[in-house]
Amino acid sequence: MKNEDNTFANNGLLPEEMDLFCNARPVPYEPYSIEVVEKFFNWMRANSLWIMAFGTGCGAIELNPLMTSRFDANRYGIQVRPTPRQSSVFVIGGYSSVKTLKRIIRSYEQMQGPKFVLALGICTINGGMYWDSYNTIKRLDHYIPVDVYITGCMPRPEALLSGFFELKRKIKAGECDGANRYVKNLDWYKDNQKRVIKKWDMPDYNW
Amino acid sequence: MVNELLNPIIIIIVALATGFLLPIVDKKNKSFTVVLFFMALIWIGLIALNGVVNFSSGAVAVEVITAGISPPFSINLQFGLFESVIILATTLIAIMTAWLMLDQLKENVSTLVLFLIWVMGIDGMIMTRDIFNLFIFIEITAICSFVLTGFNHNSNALSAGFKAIIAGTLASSFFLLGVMFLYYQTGTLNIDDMVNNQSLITGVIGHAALVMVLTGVLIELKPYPINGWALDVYQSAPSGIAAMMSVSVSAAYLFVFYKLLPLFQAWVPMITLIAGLTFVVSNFIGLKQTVVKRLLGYSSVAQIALIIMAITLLNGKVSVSLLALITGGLFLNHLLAKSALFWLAGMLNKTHVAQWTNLKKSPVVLFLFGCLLAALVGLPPFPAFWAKWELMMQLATHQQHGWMLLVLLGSLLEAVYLLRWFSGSLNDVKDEESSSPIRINTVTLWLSTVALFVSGFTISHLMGVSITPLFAPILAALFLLLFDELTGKTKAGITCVIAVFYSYDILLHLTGINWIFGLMLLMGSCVFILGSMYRDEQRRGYFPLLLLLIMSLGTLLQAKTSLNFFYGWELMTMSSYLLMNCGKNALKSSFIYLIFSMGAAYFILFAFALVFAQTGTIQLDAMNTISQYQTLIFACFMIGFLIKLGGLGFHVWLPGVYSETEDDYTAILSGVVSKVGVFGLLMAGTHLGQTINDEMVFYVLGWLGVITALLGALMAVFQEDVKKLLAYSSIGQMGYIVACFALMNHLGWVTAMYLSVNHLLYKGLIFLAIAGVIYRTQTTLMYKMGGLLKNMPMSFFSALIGIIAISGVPPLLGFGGKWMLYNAMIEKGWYFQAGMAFFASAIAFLYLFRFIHTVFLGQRKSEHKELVEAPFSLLIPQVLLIIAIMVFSLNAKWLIQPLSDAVAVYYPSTLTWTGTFLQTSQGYWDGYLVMNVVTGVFLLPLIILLLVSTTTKIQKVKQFNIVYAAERPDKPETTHVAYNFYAFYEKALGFWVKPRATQFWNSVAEWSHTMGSACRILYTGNGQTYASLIVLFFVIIYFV
Amino acid sequence: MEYWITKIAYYLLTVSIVMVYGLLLSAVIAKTMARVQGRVGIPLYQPFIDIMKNFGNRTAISHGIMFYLGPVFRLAGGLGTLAFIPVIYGSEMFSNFHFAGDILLVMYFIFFGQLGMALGAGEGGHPYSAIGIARGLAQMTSYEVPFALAVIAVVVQYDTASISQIVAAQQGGFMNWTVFTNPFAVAAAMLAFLGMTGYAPFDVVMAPNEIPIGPATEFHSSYLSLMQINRAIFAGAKLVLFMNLFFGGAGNLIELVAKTWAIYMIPVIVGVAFPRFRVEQSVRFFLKIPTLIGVLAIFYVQYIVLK
Amino acid sequence: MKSLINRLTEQFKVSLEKQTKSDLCFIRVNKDDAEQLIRHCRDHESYTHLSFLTAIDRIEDNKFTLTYLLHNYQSHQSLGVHVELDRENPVMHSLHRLWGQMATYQRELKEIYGIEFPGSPRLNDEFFLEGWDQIPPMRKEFSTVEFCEERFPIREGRQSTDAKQTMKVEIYPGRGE
Repeated sequence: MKNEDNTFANNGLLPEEMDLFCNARPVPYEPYSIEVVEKFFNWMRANSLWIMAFGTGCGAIELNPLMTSRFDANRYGIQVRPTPRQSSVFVIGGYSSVKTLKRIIRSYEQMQGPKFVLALGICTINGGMYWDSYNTIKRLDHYIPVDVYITGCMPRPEALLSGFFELKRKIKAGECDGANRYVKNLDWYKDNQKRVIKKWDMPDYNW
Repeated sequence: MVNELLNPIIIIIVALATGFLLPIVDKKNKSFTVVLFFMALIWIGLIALNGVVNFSSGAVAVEVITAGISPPFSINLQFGLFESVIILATTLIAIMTAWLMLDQLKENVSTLVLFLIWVMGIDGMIMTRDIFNLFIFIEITAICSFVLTGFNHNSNALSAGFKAIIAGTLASSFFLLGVMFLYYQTGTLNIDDMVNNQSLITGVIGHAALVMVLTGVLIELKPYPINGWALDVYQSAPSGIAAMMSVSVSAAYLFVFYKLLPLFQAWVPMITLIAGLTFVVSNFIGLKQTVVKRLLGYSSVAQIALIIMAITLLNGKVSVSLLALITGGLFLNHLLAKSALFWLAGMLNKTHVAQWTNLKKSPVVLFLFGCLLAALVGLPPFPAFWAKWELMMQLATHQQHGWMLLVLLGSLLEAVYLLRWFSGSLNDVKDEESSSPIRINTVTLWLSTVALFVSGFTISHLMGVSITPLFAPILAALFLLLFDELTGKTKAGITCVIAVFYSYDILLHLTGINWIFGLMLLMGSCVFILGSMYRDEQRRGYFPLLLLLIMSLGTLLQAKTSLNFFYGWELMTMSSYLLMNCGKNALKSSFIYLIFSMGAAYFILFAFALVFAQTGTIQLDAMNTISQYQTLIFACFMIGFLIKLGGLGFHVWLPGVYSETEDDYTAILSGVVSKVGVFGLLMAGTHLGQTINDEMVFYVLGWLGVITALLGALMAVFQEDVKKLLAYSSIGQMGYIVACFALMNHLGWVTAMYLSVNHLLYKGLIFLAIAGVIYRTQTTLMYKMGGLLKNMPMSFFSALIGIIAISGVPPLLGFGGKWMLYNAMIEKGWYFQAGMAFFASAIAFLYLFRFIHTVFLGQRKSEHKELVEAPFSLLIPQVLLIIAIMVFSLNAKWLIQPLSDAVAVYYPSTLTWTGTFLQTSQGYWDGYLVMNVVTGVFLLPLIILLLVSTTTKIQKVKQFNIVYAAERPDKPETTHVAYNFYAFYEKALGFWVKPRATQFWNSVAEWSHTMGSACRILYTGNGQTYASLIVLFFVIIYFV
Repeated sequence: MEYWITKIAYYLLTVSIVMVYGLLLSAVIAKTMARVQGRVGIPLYQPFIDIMKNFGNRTAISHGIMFYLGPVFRLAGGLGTLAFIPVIYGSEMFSNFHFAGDILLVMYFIFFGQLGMALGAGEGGHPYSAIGIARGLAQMTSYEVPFALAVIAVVVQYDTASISQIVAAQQGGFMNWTVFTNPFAVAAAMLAFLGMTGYAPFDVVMAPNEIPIGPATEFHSSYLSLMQINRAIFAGAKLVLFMNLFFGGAGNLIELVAKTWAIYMIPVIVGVAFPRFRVEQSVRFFLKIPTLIGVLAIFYVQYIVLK
Repeated sequence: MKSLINRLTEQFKVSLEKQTKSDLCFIRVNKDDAEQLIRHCRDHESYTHLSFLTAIDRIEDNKFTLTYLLHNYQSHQSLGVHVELDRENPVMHSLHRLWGQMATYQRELKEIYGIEFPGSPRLNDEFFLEGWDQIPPMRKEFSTVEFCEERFPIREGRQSTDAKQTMKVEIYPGRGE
């Protein structure tokens, strides 16, 4: 999995594709050295939650009412961005099949840190009603770090909102270091991912 | 004794005596026969040569009357300058023909005898002053012709000979009958006496007599429609014989016609008409020809008709020497070139035009072939060029405008089929038969070609033009041709050095606008030649031609007379055409270029002739004294120069040429050669602009300019081929220049020149950059490139600077052009034109982005992974150009001030400078300050970003690390957006750019060919038809 | 030297004001639209937070030098455009560097940022970036036509291309504003403005549903912040330009705010009322009625105003 | 419907399996006659529409049953054609020439049941599974629970309750049965 110079071997790629993908290993980022600054930025991160617009499961349907007049998540600084590069929150909308997991990993890795994951529904916790499905993963946190779980099948938008509040609280408190956890334990995560994703035709880390 | 031996009568005697001797000698010693035969011919030649030498130094013509008896019972000859020259020429042709055909001729001694007698008959026709003698000689010549036509017993030739006999018999019958009647009325057979006693030729008999004689002579001169038999002869006779028929026999008949012309004064208009008809129709039919010798036949017929036209139109109106110059020039040209082409056709033994391919394999043959065709088409420095020029001048002086147009139309048509032949011969066809090198005896061709050069030189000398600037380019090119064996890089170096010295020399002698253009064009070329070193190939012929091109630009810039200007123009056209053919697939498009350029040249020639008619001088400075037809003249100039520029409607040649020629040459073509059109516009403008009161022509030109700009830009948007894109972009840029020129005020002209300089800099830069890219990627299709920034950063930088400059975005110099453009247009009151120009410049962003994105940005193809930066020698000129762009961007004054001063000679300046602050009547612009502000506002965010970046880890990623809707991209080819980039724009506005101009010109070509076919209907190949046509012809002449 | 330092200081001040104003404007618009929909909407400081948050992102990627410089070009375009426009009439402090060039300079400088951005996005290698830019440029070509005609009409009307002189000529009562002296020009320009702002129906460039926000797809973190700042400044600059050319300029900050606010409401109102055009539809749209109005404007100036 | 069956019986070796509704009946045909029969139905009996192709794993009989459901738009009747395949070596003639979309159904069956259709286009391309490395998942001998336990780590402490019991005991106590 690793090259000598601490880069990825990208074994999943064809030889002629090697040069098309970056094979560098990500490194964990440090918080700002001045605590006040870090706190200030954490406050801003908490108040500017940009959701990655990727409905990964049936729970994604609960995101739409969140933006309507009834719930108006906008007022909490929550808005949807169409590209992972610009988003900071990944809402996993419930069950995720192996196939979707691959896309989730790709998108998650393409998000820029600090990034947060909000897992929605019981399926992300222990498989829920899909506990014996041959193509649904059972524990999301084996594959990507999750900051907040919202249980239920399905959780209502109110539950989702309360999940966001919990996320905000954690961000402000500086507890949301999922991105760093992911990077630090990357090999473990990659092992888990590759164990279920048999057709790994992408680089080891999707920059 | 020597003088006795050189007496003209000896010609006849030698021929006859040898004729008798040959069969006798042949019995004894075969080889001696041949020697004797040639000795006789050479003797004749020497007599003629002696005559030429004597008479040109002022000796009186010799009158020979044999046997002391008065004509008609003796032979009455006159031997003067004309006669001796023509005899010399025909004899030389005869000697060379005989030499080439020797193998065939010497098989049978009677053929040799016939040939000799034939020559004697021709010479006799030329010399005799007795009309009955003339008949005899005509008969002798005709009989020999018939026999020689069919001497190799080919059935086609025999049938052609038979048709010729029918026609010849009819002709001589008419002639003899006419002579009879004339003798009856005048009591003399001497032509001079007959002319002097013209009053005696009266009544029906006199009329009939003259018509008969005239018909007899005309039939032999092969006018349309009674020349079907002649064409059959040309096609099927052995090519040497055909050559003789085409030039020597025709020469004799022409001279006969000239001698008899005083008798036919009443018919002169009709003869002119017939000749004119023949000239145009033959050339129309020539378009449809595919058989080489028949094609040459049509050309011969046309050339003879042209000479007849020149004689009939100008006889008595201009001095004899001038007439001799014109007709002589045309004739000599025809004689040398046509005979050599017939020989070549015979030696190569390729019947059809389509078989003439792969001549590149034999450079010498190609060179000779090209020279001969160029001579035939009337390109400099060959005699026909000078003769045609003088002909046009004289026709214009005598108000023969209709005939001028006719001559030009016919010449253009002739140029089309002759040059198509040439262009086809450059084709590389892979087949074994035609790809082997050609081994033929080129001595005679060399002689003809050298003779053509020399006679061209002589004629120009006789015309009194200054030789040095005109012939220096050709000599330099020929000189460089000697070093063709060296490597390409060395040759590029040599060329560059010569060009630099030459430019320096030229620039010392130029002032004003010419100096600016000199600096632009010559220095620009020198810079671009540096780029030519990037290729390893030897590139045979490329550099001499390049030098020729550059030096012809010098000729053009230096021109003080319209002749020099036109000469330079033609030379430039020719050399640029030949250079285009160094490209791989450029044949078709370069041919179109050549045809359009020929058309352009004829428009310019027409305009110059009209000017000459009014001023009586070819000095350019005198042009502003004209008082008539100013608008017409100006319009002709405009059309001529717009074709060169690629103005709307005339642009069809441009994209093809730009895309197919060698990549470094395209830079020269776009950067330099297209500016010549601008120079031409300014030339016309400076000399004629003041004389034109009617603003309409400028108004039209202005609209034409902005519409060109708009549609050029729009067409560029939809191209897949990068060089085509840039070509259309050039068309668009030229459109702005034309529009600015049409403003006809100070600011407009300054803008036009400023834009020209800009275009030279940035388009040259882009073309050089893309040349490197094409060199590395081996494709010109943009969708096959992409992401090359990583491999070729310097080329990218060049392209980037180029597109910023083109688009007119501040702070680079392009903005100055745009700014002045709008100011000038608003000042003039051309608001909508300004709006349209703005639209065009907005559209420019579309194609510029497409260009830089699809080539340098986006996804790189996997096969381009290993590419490296463009060759160093290609980068040097780019760096130079970038430096120039940067300097002029930083201080626009350095560029605008000299332009403004140069234009201020013609229009008072409306620009005011305060330091770097430039002001017009509406606007102001401080390029220096803008540059500083832009630098400032650029640095501000850059510093912010750099500072912020210090706290962030920025990972450099690869091309596929993109957000791709959570998928991974499949292949670079499918991820790179390039093909049909502006599909939606095409949906919106694509209907504006349907290829209407191309369709129009295609239909013109189609129509011309249909005309040709229609005219051909009369040529049934049936002797009876031909005979009845001749009779009909006679009847018509009789009653008209 | 001192003069230039003052000048630069004043300019930076103007930039800050315009930036804050532009960001507030976008927040207020969002808030207004939220209120219309019966929502509370974002807090007014939300745009500031978003920008700062993006600056505070701890990781970033770069596709190459042009990708890195793209946002810089973009912001330089906005800053430069503003730099050449006098913001407040008669004020030395808010006159910027308008003496460096006239309206033509501004019109062309508007392209500077777009070009740089296009290059940056191009190097990003994302197909949607290229498509977005192509769409934007295509739309740009056509809305520039009525705009150019309107500007030409104005230049002809006041016989000057200098923005400050155009403003000066409109002083002395609102009846002297171009909007009343040459309503056609203003109509054409305002229609063009709809295209320039990129709200519906002319929002195919960003089109989040089909080509995730087009050119900016790959940009994030600090790059995105710069672009967001530019969005504010550029919007401000364009508003000021339109105000100067057509609505008599502003004598003080309050007038500036009032007028630009009013101008900005036009595309916003149109934007909430209309669905999206396809590209070729919007290209054709501008070349029909708006261009015709532009032509009328020039005729109007030529034959009525100046006679 | 009856007459159709009669007509078909005259020409082919078919047997009526059952008629579930007035407009739906199922017939059985052996593997080699299936193509001819279906083609006949399509071309001469106006059964122009292929509703679906599916398979049933009858592990107890060691057979797969393919069901081609055809629909007649004129009479609005549906005809199910059953074909039985040997479970050990399930191979069926590819009918993609009859309907283009048949290839997709066959691809699906290949992936989830492992039924071969020689000659069918793109048969071995992945249909919806990516990188599946087990026996085809819809086969009855494939145990999903075992597979899940082996492949996917499951969070500790998960409880499963029998739905019937829960209903009875917790949600509706005292009702039912």
